[in-house]
Formats: sequence, structure tokens, C-alpha cells
Amino acid sequence: MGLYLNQYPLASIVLITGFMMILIGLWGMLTKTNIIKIIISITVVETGVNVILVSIGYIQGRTAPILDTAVLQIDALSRVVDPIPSALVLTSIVIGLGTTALMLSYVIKMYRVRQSLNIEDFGVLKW
Amino acid sequence: MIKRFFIALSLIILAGTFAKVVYNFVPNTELTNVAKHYVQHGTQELGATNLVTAVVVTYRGLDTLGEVVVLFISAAGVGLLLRRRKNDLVTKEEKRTEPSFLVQSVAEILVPLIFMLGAYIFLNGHLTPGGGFQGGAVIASGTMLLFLAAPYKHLNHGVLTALESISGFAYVLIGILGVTLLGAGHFIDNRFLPLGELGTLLSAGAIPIIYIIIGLKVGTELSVVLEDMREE
Amino acid sequence: MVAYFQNPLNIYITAMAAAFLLGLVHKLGKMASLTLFYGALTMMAAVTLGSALSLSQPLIIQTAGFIAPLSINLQFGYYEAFFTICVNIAALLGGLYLYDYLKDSVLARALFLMLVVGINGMIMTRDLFNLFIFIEITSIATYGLIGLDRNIKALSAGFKYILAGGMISAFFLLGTALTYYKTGTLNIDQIIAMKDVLQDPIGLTAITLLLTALLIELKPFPANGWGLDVYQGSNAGIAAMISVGVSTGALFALYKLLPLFPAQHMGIISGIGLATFFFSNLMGLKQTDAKRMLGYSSIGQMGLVLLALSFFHTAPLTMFLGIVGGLFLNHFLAKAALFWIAGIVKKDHIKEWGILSQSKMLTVVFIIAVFALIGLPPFPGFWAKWQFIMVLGSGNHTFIIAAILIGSLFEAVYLLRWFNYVLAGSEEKLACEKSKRVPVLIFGLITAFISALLIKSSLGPQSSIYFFPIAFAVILMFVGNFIPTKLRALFAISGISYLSYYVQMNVSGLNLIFAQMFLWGGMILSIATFYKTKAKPATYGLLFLMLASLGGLVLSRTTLEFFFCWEIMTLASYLLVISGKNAKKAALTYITFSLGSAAFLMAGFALSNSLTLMGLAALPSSQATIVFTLLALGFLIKMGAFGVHIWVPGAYAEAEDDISAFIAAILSKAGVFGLFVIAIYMQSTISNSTLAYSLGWLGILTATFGALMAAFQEDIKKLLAYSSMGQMGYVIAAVALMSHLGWVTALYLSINHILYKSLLFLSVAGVIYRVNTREMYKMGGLIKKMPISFISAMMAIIAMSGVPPLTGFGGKWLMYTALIEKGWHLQAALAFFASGIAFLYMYRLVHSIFLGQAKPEHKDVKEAPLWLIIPQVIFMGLMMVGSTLPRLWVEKLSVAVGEFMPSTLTWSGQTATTSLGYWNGFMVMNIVGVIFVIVLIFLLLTFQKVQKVKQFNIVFAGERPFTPETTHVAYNMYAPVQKALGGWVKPRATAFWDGVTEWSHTLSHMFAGIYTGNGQTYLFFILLFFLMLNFLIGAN
Amino acid sequence: MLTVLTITICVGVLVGSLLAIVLDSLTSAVVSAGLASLFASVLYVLLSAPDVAMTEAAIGSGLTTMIFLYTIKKTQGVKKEVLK
Amino acid sequence: MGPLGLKIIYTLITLVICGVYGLLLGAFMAKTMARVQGRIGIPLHQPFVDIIKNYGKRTAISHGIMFYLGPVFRLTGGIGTLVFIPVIFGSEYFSNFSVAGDLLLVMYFIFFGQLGMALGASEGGHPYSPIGIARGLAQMCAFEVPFALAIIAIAIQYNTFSITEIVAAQQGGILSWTFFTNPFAVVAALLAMLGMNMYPPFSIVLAPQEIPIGPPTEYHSAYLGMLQSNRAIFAAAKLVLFMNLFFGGATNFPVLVLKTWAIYMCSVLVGAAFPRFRPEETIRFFLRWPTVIGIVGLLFAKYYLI
Repeated sequence: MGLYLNQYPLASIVLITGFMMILIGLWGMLTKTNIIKIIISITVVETGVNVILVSIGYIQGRTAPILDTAVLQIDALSRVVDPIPSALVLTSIVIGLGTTALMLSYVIKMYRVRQSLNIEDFGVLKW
Repeated sequence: MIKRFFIALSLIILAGTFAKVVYNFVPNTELTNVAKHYVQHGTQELGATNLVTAVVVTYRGLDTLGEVVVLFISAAGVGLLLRRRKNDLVTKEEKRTEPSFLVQSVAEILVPLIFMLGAYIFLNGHLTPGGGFQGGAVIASGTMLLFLAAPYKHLNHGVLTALESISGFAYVLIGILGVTLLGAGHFIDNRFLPLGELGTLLSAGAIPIIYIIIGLKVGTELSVVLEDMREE
Repeated sequence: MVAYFQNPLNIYITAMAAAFLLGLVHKLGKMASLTLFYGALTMMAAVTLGSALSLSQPLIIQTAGFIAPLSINLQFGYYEAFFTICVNIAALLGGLYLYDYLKDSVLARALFLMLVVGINGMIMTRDLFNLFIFIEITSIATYGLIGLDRNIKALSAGFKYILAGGMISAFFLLGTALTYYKTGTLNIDQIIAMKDVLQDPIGLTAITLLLTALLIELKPFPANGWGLDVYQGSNAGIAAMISVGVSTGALFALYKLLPLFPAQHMGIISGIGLATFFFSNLMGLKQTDAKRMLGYSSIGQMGLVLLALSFFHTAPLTMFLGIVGGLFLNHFLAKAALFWIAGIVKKDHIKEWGILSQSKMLTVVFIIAVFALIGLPPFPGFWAKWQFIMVLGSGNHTFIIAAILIGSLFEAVYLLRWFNYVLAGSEEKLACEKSKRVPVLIFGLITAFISALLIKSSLGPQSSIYFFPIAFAVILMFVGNFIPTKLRALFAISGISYLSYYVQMNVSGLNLIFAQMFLWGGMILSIATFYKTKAKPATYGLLFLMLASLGGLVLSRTTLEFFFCWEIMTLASYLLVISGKNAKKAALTYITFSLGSAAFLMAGFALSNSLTLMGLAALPSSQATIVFTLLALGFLIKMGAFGVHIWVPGAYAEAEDDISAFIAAILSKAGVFGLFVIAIYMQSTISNSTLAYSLGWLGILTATFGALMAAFQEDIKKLLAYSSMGQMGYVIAAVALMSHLGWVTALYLSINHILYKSLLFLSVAGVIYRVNTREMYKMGGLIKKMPISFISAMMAIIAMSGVPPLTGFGGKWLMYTALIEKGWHLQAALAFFASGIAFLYMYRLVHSIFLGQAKPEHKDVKEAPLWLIIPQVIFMGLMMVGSTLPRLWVEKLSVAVGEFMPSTLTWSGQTATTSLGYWNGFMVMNIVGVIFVIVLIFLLLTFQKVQKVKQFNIVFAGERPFTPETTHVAYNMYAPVQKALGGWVKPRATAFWDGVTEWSHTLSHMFAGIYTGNGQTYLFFILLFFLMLNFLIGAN
Repeated sequence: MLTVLTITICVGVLVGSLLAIVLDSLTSAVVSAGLASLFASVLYVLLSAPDVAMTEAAIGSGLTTMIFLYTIKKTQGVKKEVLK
Repeated sequence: MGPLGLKIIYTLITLVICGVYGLLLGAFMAKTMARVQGRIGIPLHQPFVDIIKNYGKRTAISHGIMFYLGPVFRLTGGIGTLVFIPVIFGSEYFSNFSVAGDLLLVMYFIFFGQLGMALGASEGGHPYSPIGIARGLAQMCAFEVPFALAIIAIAIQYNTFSITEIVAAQQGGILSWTFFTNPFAVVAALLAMLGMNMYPPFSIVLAPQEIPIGPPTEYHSAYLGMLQSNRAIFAAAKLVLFMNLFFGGATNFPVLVLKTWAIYMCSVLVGAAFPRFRPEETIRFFLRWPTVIGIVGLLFAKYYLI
């Protein structure tokens, strides 16, 4: 599993976890018929992507990019991890919440109309 | 069953692609060029010790503005879908159970504390982990607790909307202030206020203000979303 | 203040500030927040325009006080300016259109503003993650707006959209992450500069993920089921914004990232675009839901734009805007208008769309939009498609050209079928708010304005020749309601006369002859149109347009000019045909074949790589053969050659009676002219080739079958239609001879055809006008009531049959001489048979209408109106002069043809001599005249007193008949011939084309079957799409 | 040590995700997803991303779970509406 | 009396000769038929009597202008056809007005009379007229095919449409007649002539029912007289044309009479031997063997004779 797994275990392990979460989530998205389950699967996929992003920004053995001590400020370049992925993930999590909320609102209204959570009951438009 | 087989097959192929990525993945040992600049100069340039905050609020400020917009329109979308409209006919009113005394009293103590925690988080965004979004989310959790304690209470939509509206507008205004005070190309620049002393609460230019605004906006917005989902 | 309008950043600032404030302002009152909303939209559009106008070089907008890779930057260059202007204007009008919905919900207004911001951001941002955010803003705002209608359709469509969107954003984010990992930056320009770093598995996966996400936003085949549902299920105003706004953003985002894509794989993008265009249009065929049909069309058009993008993303600005921009603009204008109209009509099934015809203005915009989508001139799509196909042609992308043209044809069929339903009309009342009507009309006007500009700019210095007639025609069409019919006709005729003067000043030789045929013929025929007391308002404008385009055809030097005029002619004639009473179905067949013809022409011109008609001469022979075949097929379809003739009877028969005369007499010569043009320029390759030989046989077969089918018609106009087809067959064969005599023959036959077909159609028009039927067996004995019509018909059939002494014989004489001179002996024999068959229908025509027993119900019938008689008299006069003094004009034809090959026709006095024989028309006329007069005098002298009796005064089988019907032998007149030869004319061609239709519809249905309506299936398709793309890119 | 801890947390995340997909009960599934999210936020802490961790904890596992639960509550029973 | 006047006089002479000859042939035909059927038949002068009788009749009715003009067209067609054919080879004056046009003119002028007649008869309003005409036209389409093939074969062979030149090319012995150089074409043409003459078995045109005879049903008195005159002249014209094209033409009237009589006999004998065909049978017949023979003749001329 990768040439560098032993030397740089942390980031790679997390990366693999992220990819596995994506696969698990996709399986759920594609096979579950309950729309709430599908949405849960989507959040799993999103979390997976976020995990991957964080793992990409991680540098073994470094601390968070908060330069609140003098030591850190002096030798910041070799002591902190990349702040950019953190910023991106932060945004992505918030966006995820937004879409999830909207999706769930759709689910509620769809349930009101059809009394069902089965995705097959919502194929009114086709062909 | 055939359908599942094909899905499994395609996911396996996808896993193969992922495996290729993992196999070729060499974890970073150094910062990227852009990150280097942030790490080296970020604190001086913007006056924030939390570099993530520096990136979020200023360097990638446009993203954050966008993020606020995303939250804003999600809340609007939820409202559009769930709020009752003039001609809707509802057959049955739901029954809500009165919560236990314990819950009510715990909530009475906890809610103000949670709100304060939230405020703390976004006020110190430039110094410690956290910021407007996290603080806002915490505030929304407080609201949620409030709902648990008092199922029949309604939030004052008017106040919330006004607060949300004003904070959003203020964010844009601060963005424009950057342009008017510092010149073109300085949209959402926090440096139109003095950077202050590094590490203190009142430092990092406009970052605390921006985070307060964001915190308020996110807090109110998420509360409205929760309210909409509860009231539906 | 001015600075405000020149900084594109203010688009965002304005929108966001307004959106955030909306909630607060709403507390002050609805009016205040509505004002804020529309004010913001207006300002955004104004800022965009202002910024674009002040643009002197691409503008880079930095933010946060840092330079690009450190902060996020936006770019506002020419490309961005073009697309943002489109989007913001659409947003302003779209917002206006949605007034009814937005006025009740402040949230919806905020969503709408943010939707526009998202699209603008997608276009302008140069940061990958920022792009992600703007994509999310756009999508979430769309999801929210779809929820505006909370019925099951909108909800389930919106939900599927969200599912797809979720997958897309996961892909895009993952792609962004991996890209950042490889390049260490999020700035798109830097990433592109470092694209070599991305050539490893991770980098390629990243690129694939990003492109999959953006491509899916463009709804490529087959991963686009959700998109269709959204178009169908959501509110029309929202669907319009998705179709023209969101797609624009996605398109531009893709354009930005396209340089990342390995250049050697660009074919994949082309393939995706092409497949999307082709299959969406194929599947659209079977569609009956208006909005879903528009969805198919939207997706198809974006596929075409994508295809163009894959070719021209690196092209210089003018070319990029000319092709990609043109195709986009076309889709943009037409689709927005159509979706909006769909929202006004509020009918799902296209069959119920007749209601639209109650609003004339909306119908006009509808027509404009449909024609623009089909790619007819002068609308933007025409120019773009032309350029595009030409470029494809020069790259020898034959397959792509074929797929595009076939796909376009599918699209045309379903759109025009829809148009037919619109024309059907309806009793129901069309309710339309002003707020909805205004945006539609504005878009119509914008389309017209841009089209006018494009004529000016695309046709170069010559453009005014083409521009003014169109403008004149359009004005004539629109004032049609306000001025009396006769005055309109007068305007049209004076327009044509001026045009004919102008054209004749500028052309010579063969072109002059054709110009005279088209314009003089048209002018004389125009007199006939006076007979209608009330013509439809647009008729004269269209008539003028048709004749003007024929004039333009003669003038054209470049292939573009030629094709432009050809298409204008198609358009005008189609609208003329469809204005007939029951012409809708026939018109659809007509336009389908006409567009097929145009497609062949386009393909031919494209593969010729030649900008001028003259350039066709320089082609190497192998290429010339292909080009000639394609072009000839195009012209042959228009002439109704055997096999592609099935549009002929319908279009001729169902058009209004005077219009039929134009179509048969004048319009059919356009094909002849085209055939001549290519035959002249490609003479060296085509002479003595198998191609010419086959063309010759085709012509003779057309003549034979046209004549045979004409003999079996009961409908008088169908009879004439098949007759025209047959006569055109001779012309085809004559052109194919590629000899001096052959071409003189072709010209002679064409002119003669104008003379006698005009006579016949006008005479018949008068008859139909008086007796109100087209079935010949319901007429009879009209010679006494309508003697002049009879004489005209009689002269016409003598001229047509080739019996001396009238003009027809000259044609036959030339034709047989030319055929035998060339050595086409069997063809000559078959032609002889065909001309024999022609006697059958000609006799039937005259007998059944004018001779035999009169019907009692026709006892009060009068002679045809004077206006119909006048042109007939003129044509008869021309015919008499032409018959008596053939040298007068045949020599001109001979000289004109002599420019291209040595003359083989010599003259001494009035005697024309060829290598085979001789003919003295003047002498024949005199001898026949003298003998006729002597015999007549003899008869007159023999009978001093002749008792006039009624036709009814007959006896047969010992009895006097008492019902006239039984004595008028007209129904199924040639039963014995049918028994003997009926098998030859089984409608095989019709059956073949019916089969083609049937099959394409079946295919359409089959492919559409992949859109199961289940959101999960759609997700699965998206996943497969990614895997496929990944496989294709990884394979190398 | 850190590696072992990381692996443990990763397993926690994956099990949580898997359960969220597999479990039939909607409530349990949502709670599992929330747990996975919570584990993920711990993971972020380990990866020196405290800001993200906070966000994930507050939003991913807190608010998201809450709105899921609301939705589940709203989609039981037979409340029918005629929507405008 | 210029050359034109002389020419007109000679043309008139030709007309008279051919008219008389045509009438005699008609009578001969009737007599032969009668003999074959075991009857005595009419005397040879009977047609002359008939024609005089018809012209002599003073009362007449008319159904209309076209009805009135029909016979005029018909007779003009007959006379015109003859006028455009050179009758005697080598005689400038007896070549009539063939300078006005070539073989194609003659072939198409044949239709002139038929068309006019058809129109005139139609106006009579009698149902049998159009029935007969329809049948006639159908038959004409069919027999035109072998005829056209034969004509084209000749045009190939002699590389001209000029009748005079065609005759000239056949001079120099009996073996240079088309009849011997291209017998296929001649057979096809002769078969076509059977149809053209509308004698049995191709006589259905004239017999929708037996009593009123076909297209001219409503015609009587001088109309009928003109039609009868035309029948004579036209028949003669056709025979002369055939003689010119296939049998080497004639340098004087006796040869002309001899050759045309022989040609005529063919159709008479065939007619006596066969029963009448129905219209569709006629069409099928002509489009089958005569056409095949015609094509053979054409190909023979194209690939063998040139």
C-alpha cells in the first residue's frame, strides 16, 4: 500500500480513510432507496472529501498554524502545517451544512406530497 | 441485484483509481509557496496569530463572503420551501410534548452560557482556533436547546431577520471600506483599521469586526433554519 | 459615480448588499423591497455594460490588497464581458418575467440575486476554490428557486438536481484538493502554467474530476436525465435562467479550465459535445411535453457549443466570439424566449399550444426563436454554424459535420412540429401579464437587432444588397395589418421591380437569364395575387423576400452569400406554404426536406474549403466529386428529384393557389440555378464522369415517375405538382449532359416551364376560386363559363407536351438532339415514354375541368377574376412571340452557354441547325397557321348555319342521360393504365421516408428509455461518466 | 503512538460511516453519521487543524445531526398538505 | 409563281394523291377483313361515297367552340404531318415543307391533331369520347416506346434526324434499307404501327361500344367528313414516313404505292388474325416484346452498326 506509508504514515492513512469514506458514501447514494439515507450518504462523501483535504495539508510532526508563541513565530516555516486546506475545509463544511439543510427541506415537502421516502416514488418525470 | 452488481463493479473501478492516487501520494514535507508567504508574513501583514483566520477572513476573503452567501441562500431556500404560504391547507396540527422540568431548568442555565461561548469563539477568532462560523454554530446550538426547553415559544422572526440583514450588509460595507480607504484591489481588506498589537483582542485590523458580523449572521441564520424546520 | 459603473466588482457588491438588505427593507413595505430588487438587477446590468464599454484591455481585479496567488482575483476581459453581459441582461429581464412569483416572496428575490451573482462569479473568478464556491452559490440558489413551485414535479426534479449537484460538488472539491496537492496553488492561471506537473496519475485524476464536474453541469449525454427533469419540472422562468444562465456559467468555467486538459485528448470533449447534441435532438423527436422538449433542445445546443469550444478554445477573439459566441448567443436568445413563452402558455403538451396563436407578437417571437434554433438566417446561429462547419470542413471532419447536420435536422423537425401545433389555434383565452410579455418581446427585438448587425458584419461590403431587401420585407410584413391589401401588393411589386432593375444592372450571361426568369416571372405572377380580396398580413412581405432572395442568389459571389440567400428563400417559401389552409403537415415535410437540402449544401461547401463559388473550380478531382455530389443532392432535393420528391405534392397542393404558381414556376428554378452553378464551376471534373451519367439517369427517372404519378391524381394541384416534378426531371437530365446543347435545353425547358406552369397554376387558381374544390371529377364543362382560363390551360398543355407549333416543341427538339448527340440513347427513349405519359395527365386536366358535362351546381360560375386573367394573357402573349420567333431568345441562351463551352447550335435565318437536324420554328408556325385557317374556312363555308346545342344534348346506348354525373368520365380516368403500370408507382419513396421517420422515432424512444426518472440512476450515470472519462484519459 | 491513535480514530470514522449506511433505523443511522463526524473532528485535531475540528464538531456532528433528526420526526405520520 | 408557289402547288398535288390513296387503302382494308370473315365487303369506292355524302349534309349542330374546332385541329394535324415529310426522294418539290423541321418535328406534329381532336370530342359531352380518348392516349404511350426506340436506332445509325438524309443513306440497293441493316428496329417500329393505326387487335380505342365509334362519337356531317379525310391523309402520311425511314424511300409514285401497300398489308393481316386486346393488355404487350426488340435494335445500332 504505497511506498511511503511507513515513512509518512499519518497523512497517507487519513487519505485512505477519506477515500474509503467516499466509496462507502457512494455505495449508499447509489443503493439505498430511502432518501434520508441517501442524504446521509452524501454527507459521508462530503466528510470524506474534507478528510482528504486536511490530510493533504498535513505535514508530519508540525503544529497548527497559530503563531501565538515566540518560538513559533521565529521558526514558523518549519513548524506549522499548511493553513490553506484548513481554510478550504472550513468553508466546505459550512457549505455542506447549507446543502444538507436544503435537501432535508425538500425531503420534508416531498414527504408531505407523497407520504413516502422511497426515491422510486419520485420518478414522475422521465423520458 | 444486477443493478447492485454493476454499482459494485463501478465502485471497484473507482477504488482502483483512488488506489492509484494513494499509491502515488507523497505526503508534503514542505509548505507550498503561497502557504510559505502566509506563514512568513501573515502575522505581520494582517496582525492575526491564527493564520487560518488570516487566510479565511482576508487572503481568501472573497471565499468567505461567498460562504456567507451560501449559508444565506440555504437559509432562504429552506424558508422558501418550508414556511407556510397564504393558500396552504394544513389538515392536522402536530402535538408537541411538554419537556420535563429538568430539561427546562438545565436549559435556563445553559443557554446563556452557550451564547457567551459562541461570542467568545468569534471574538477570539484571530487569536485562537475558531471564528465566526464556529461561534455562530455554537450560538445556533444554544437556540436549539432553547427549542427543546420551550417547544411552544416562537423566535421573533422580525428581530432575527433584521439582525441577519444588517450584519450581512455590514460585511459588504466593510468590504467596500477596504476599497474606499485603501484603494482599488483592497476589497475585504482588514487593514483599513490599525493592526494593533499582535496577540491582543483588539488587533488584526477589522478581522474581529468581520468575525463578529459573521458570527451574528451565521448564528441568526442557522437559528432561523432550525426554527423553520421545527415550525414547518 | 462613473467609476461605479466601470468596476465589475460592483456587480457583486451591489447584488450582495441588496440581497442582504432585502430582509430589512421588506419591513418597510413590499414596494420598497421590490424597488431595491429591480434596482439592483438594473444596476448590475448597467455596471456590466459600463465595464464592458470602458474596457481597453482585459481587467484583472485583485482583492484583499494582495496580488493574485496570495489572494483571489477576478478577471474581466473581452470573453468575460461578452458572457456577463448576456447573463446580466437575461437576469434583469428574467427577474421582470418572474415578477408574479417574486413579488410574494422576499426570500425568492434574494435567491434570484444570488443566483446571478453566482453565475457572474463562475465567469469571472480566476481561483479554483472560489470557482467551487460560486458553483455552489449558483446551484443552491437554483435549488431554492426550483422549490418556489412546491408541486410534486418541481420537488422531485429539484431533488434530483440536488443529488446530482451533491455528486458534482464532491467531485469538484476532490479535484481541487488533488490539484492543490500537485501544484501548491489555487490560482487558475498558475495551475495552467504548471500543467506539466499534472501529467501524472494524481494530476490526471484531478483534472478528470474537475472536468467531469464542469461537464456534468453542462448536462452531457447520457448523464443528463436530472437536467431534463429540472427543465420540465421547474417554473418556466427558472428553467430559462438555468438554461441560459447557469449553463453559461458552467460553460465559461469549463472554458477556463480547458487548457488543463491534455491537448491530445481534446477529441474526448468534442465527442461528448457531439454525442450530446446528436442524441438529445434524436430523443427530442419523440417528446410531447413542451418544456422537456426545450430541455432536450437546450442540452443539445449546449452540446454543440461544447463541441465548438473544444475546437476554438484557443482561437483568436473574433473567431471565438464568431463561432462559440455566436452559437451560444443563438441558444441564449432563443431558449430564454421559448422558455418564457412556455411559462405564458402554461400548457404542458405541445398539442395544446394553439392557444399561443392568439397573441400575434408572441407568435412572432416564437417563430423567430424556433428559426434561430434551427439555424436559419439571419439569426445568430446561422452565421456561427456556417463558420463552424466551414472550419470543420477544412479539417476534413466529415463525420462531425454529418452528425451536426443530422442532429440539427432532428431538432428542426420537433421544433417545427411544435410550431404546427401553435398555428392550429385554439378557442381558449390566453392570459398574459405584461410583466411576462415585455421580456419576451425585448428578447425578440434583441434577436432581430443582433441578426441585423450580423448581416451587416458577416456579409462584408456587399451586405447592403442583402440587408435592405430583408428590412423592406420585414417592414412590409409588420405594416401588413395597417394598410390595405392592394397597397401592400403594390409596394411588393415596386420593390421587386426595383430589385430586378438593380440585379440586372449587375449581372450578365447566364446569371442574367436566371435573374430575368426569377424576377420578371415573379413580377408578372405578382399581378395575380391581387385577386384575393384579403391576403394574410405577412404574405406580401414573404413573397417579396422570396423573390429578393432569388435575386440575391443570382448576385452571390461567395458560398456564404449563396447559402444565405438559399436559406432565406427556404424560410420565406416555408412560411408562404404554411399559410395555406390545411398546409401544416405538408409544410413540415417541405421544410424538413428543404433543411435536408440545406444540410447537403452546407456539407458540400464545407468540404470544398472554398469561400467563393469561383473557388469550386480549383478543386482537385477526387474532392470535387464529393463536393459535387453533396451540392447536387442539395439542389436535387429542392427540385423534387425522384426519391426525394415526397414533399412536392403536399407543398404545391396545400399552399395558397396563387402561391403555388410562384413555387412551381419560379422557386423550382432555384434548384436549376444551383445545379448550373456547380456544373459550370466543376465542369472539368464532372464532364463525362459517372456522376453526370447517374445524374442524367436520375433526371430521366424523375421525369418518368413524375409523369406517371401525375396521371393518377384526382387532385388538380397534386397533378400539377407531380407534373412539375417530371418536367424538372428533364431539366436535371439536360444539365447533366454537360454539353452546350444540353445546357441550352435546360435553360429552354426552364423558361418554357415558367410560361406554361404559370398559365396552368393561375388558370387552375381561378377555377378553384370559383368552384371551391380541387377534385377534378367534381368539375366539368367549365369551358363555357371560363373560356379564357380554358384557352390558357390549353395553350399551356400544348406547350408542355411539346406539340408544335408552340414553344414546347423547341424544348423537345433540343432535348432529344442533345441526348442523342451525347449518346444517351436509352435515356432518350425513356424520355420519349415519359413525354407520352405526360399526354395522359394533360388531357385529363383539360377534359375534367373544362370539357365534358357541366355540373349543375356550377351553373352560375363566372370567368376567373380579372387579376388572374391579366398575367395569363401576358404569359400567353410571351408564349406566342417565343413560339413564332424562337431565335429571338434561344440564341441568347446559346450565347450565354457559349461562354463555357463551344457552341454547337448554328442559325441561318430562323432555322436552328445542330449536328443531327434542323428546326425552323417560324416556318412551322406559319405553315400550321395557314393550313389551320384554310381548313377552318373550308368548314365555315361548308356549314352555313350551325345549330348550337347544349352539351347535354347527347344520346348513348339509345338513351338520353338524365344525370350529368354519369356522363362525365373523370374519376379514376386511367384505370387501365393503373392496372398495367400501377405497380411502378407504388409509393416506395413515401414508404421509405415513412420508414426513416418511424425508425428515428423508435430510436428516439429507445434512447430516452435511459432516463428512468429515478434520481439514483442519474447518479449512477454521472459516476459512469467520470469512469469513462478517466478511462479515456488514463488509457493513453 | 500517534500512528496507532490515528488508525484507531480512522477505524472509528469508517465504522461510523458504514453503520450510517447499513443501519435500517433512520435515527441510528443519523447518530452513527454524527459519531463518524465526531471521530473525524478528533482526526482533524490530530492533523493539527483545530479550526476545522471545531467546525466539524459544531456543524458536522452537532447541527447537521440535529436537522436530520428534525426531518426524521417530520417525515413520520400522515400530515398531508395542499401546497400552493 | 416563285419557288414557294410551285412548292405549294406540288404539295397540293401530293395531298390529293395521298388522300385518294388513303381512302382506297381504307376500303381495301375493310374488304380484306370482310373476306377473311367470309363476307363480300364494301366496294372500293364506298369511302369516296361516304365522304361526299358527309360533306354534302348541310345541317349540323355544335356543342361549343372546341367541339367545332376539333376536326379542324385534326385535319390540320393530318395535312401538316404529310407536309413536313418529304414524299419523293430526290424531288425538291415533292419534299414538301420538310425544310421546316426534321424527324422530331414530324413525330411531335402527329400529336397535334390527336390533341385537338381529343379536346373537341371531349366538349361534345358524350361519355364515350373521353373513355375512348383515355384508352387511345394510354395505348399511344405504350406504342411510342418501341417506336421511339426504333427512331433512335435510326438516328444512331445514320447520325441524323433529317428524313431526307436518312433516305439518302438507304440508297444504293435493297440491302442498304434499314429493313435489312437493322431488322430489329424495323420490327419494333412495325409492331408500334399496329397500335398507331388502331386496327385490330389494338382497336379498342375506337370501340367503347360498337355502335358509336369512340372519340368521334358526337361528330356528324362535315365534321365526320373532315375526320374521314384526315384518316386517309394521315394514314398515307404515316406509311410514307415508315417507307422513308425503313424501306429506302421512293423516287417516284409507283414505288411509293408499292412499298406503302406492302407495309399496310402487314397490319391488315395481323389485324385479321388476332382478337381485340383490352387496354391494359395493350399496354403490357407493347412494353414487353416490342420494347425488348426495340432495345435490341437500338443496341445493335449503337454497338454494331457504328
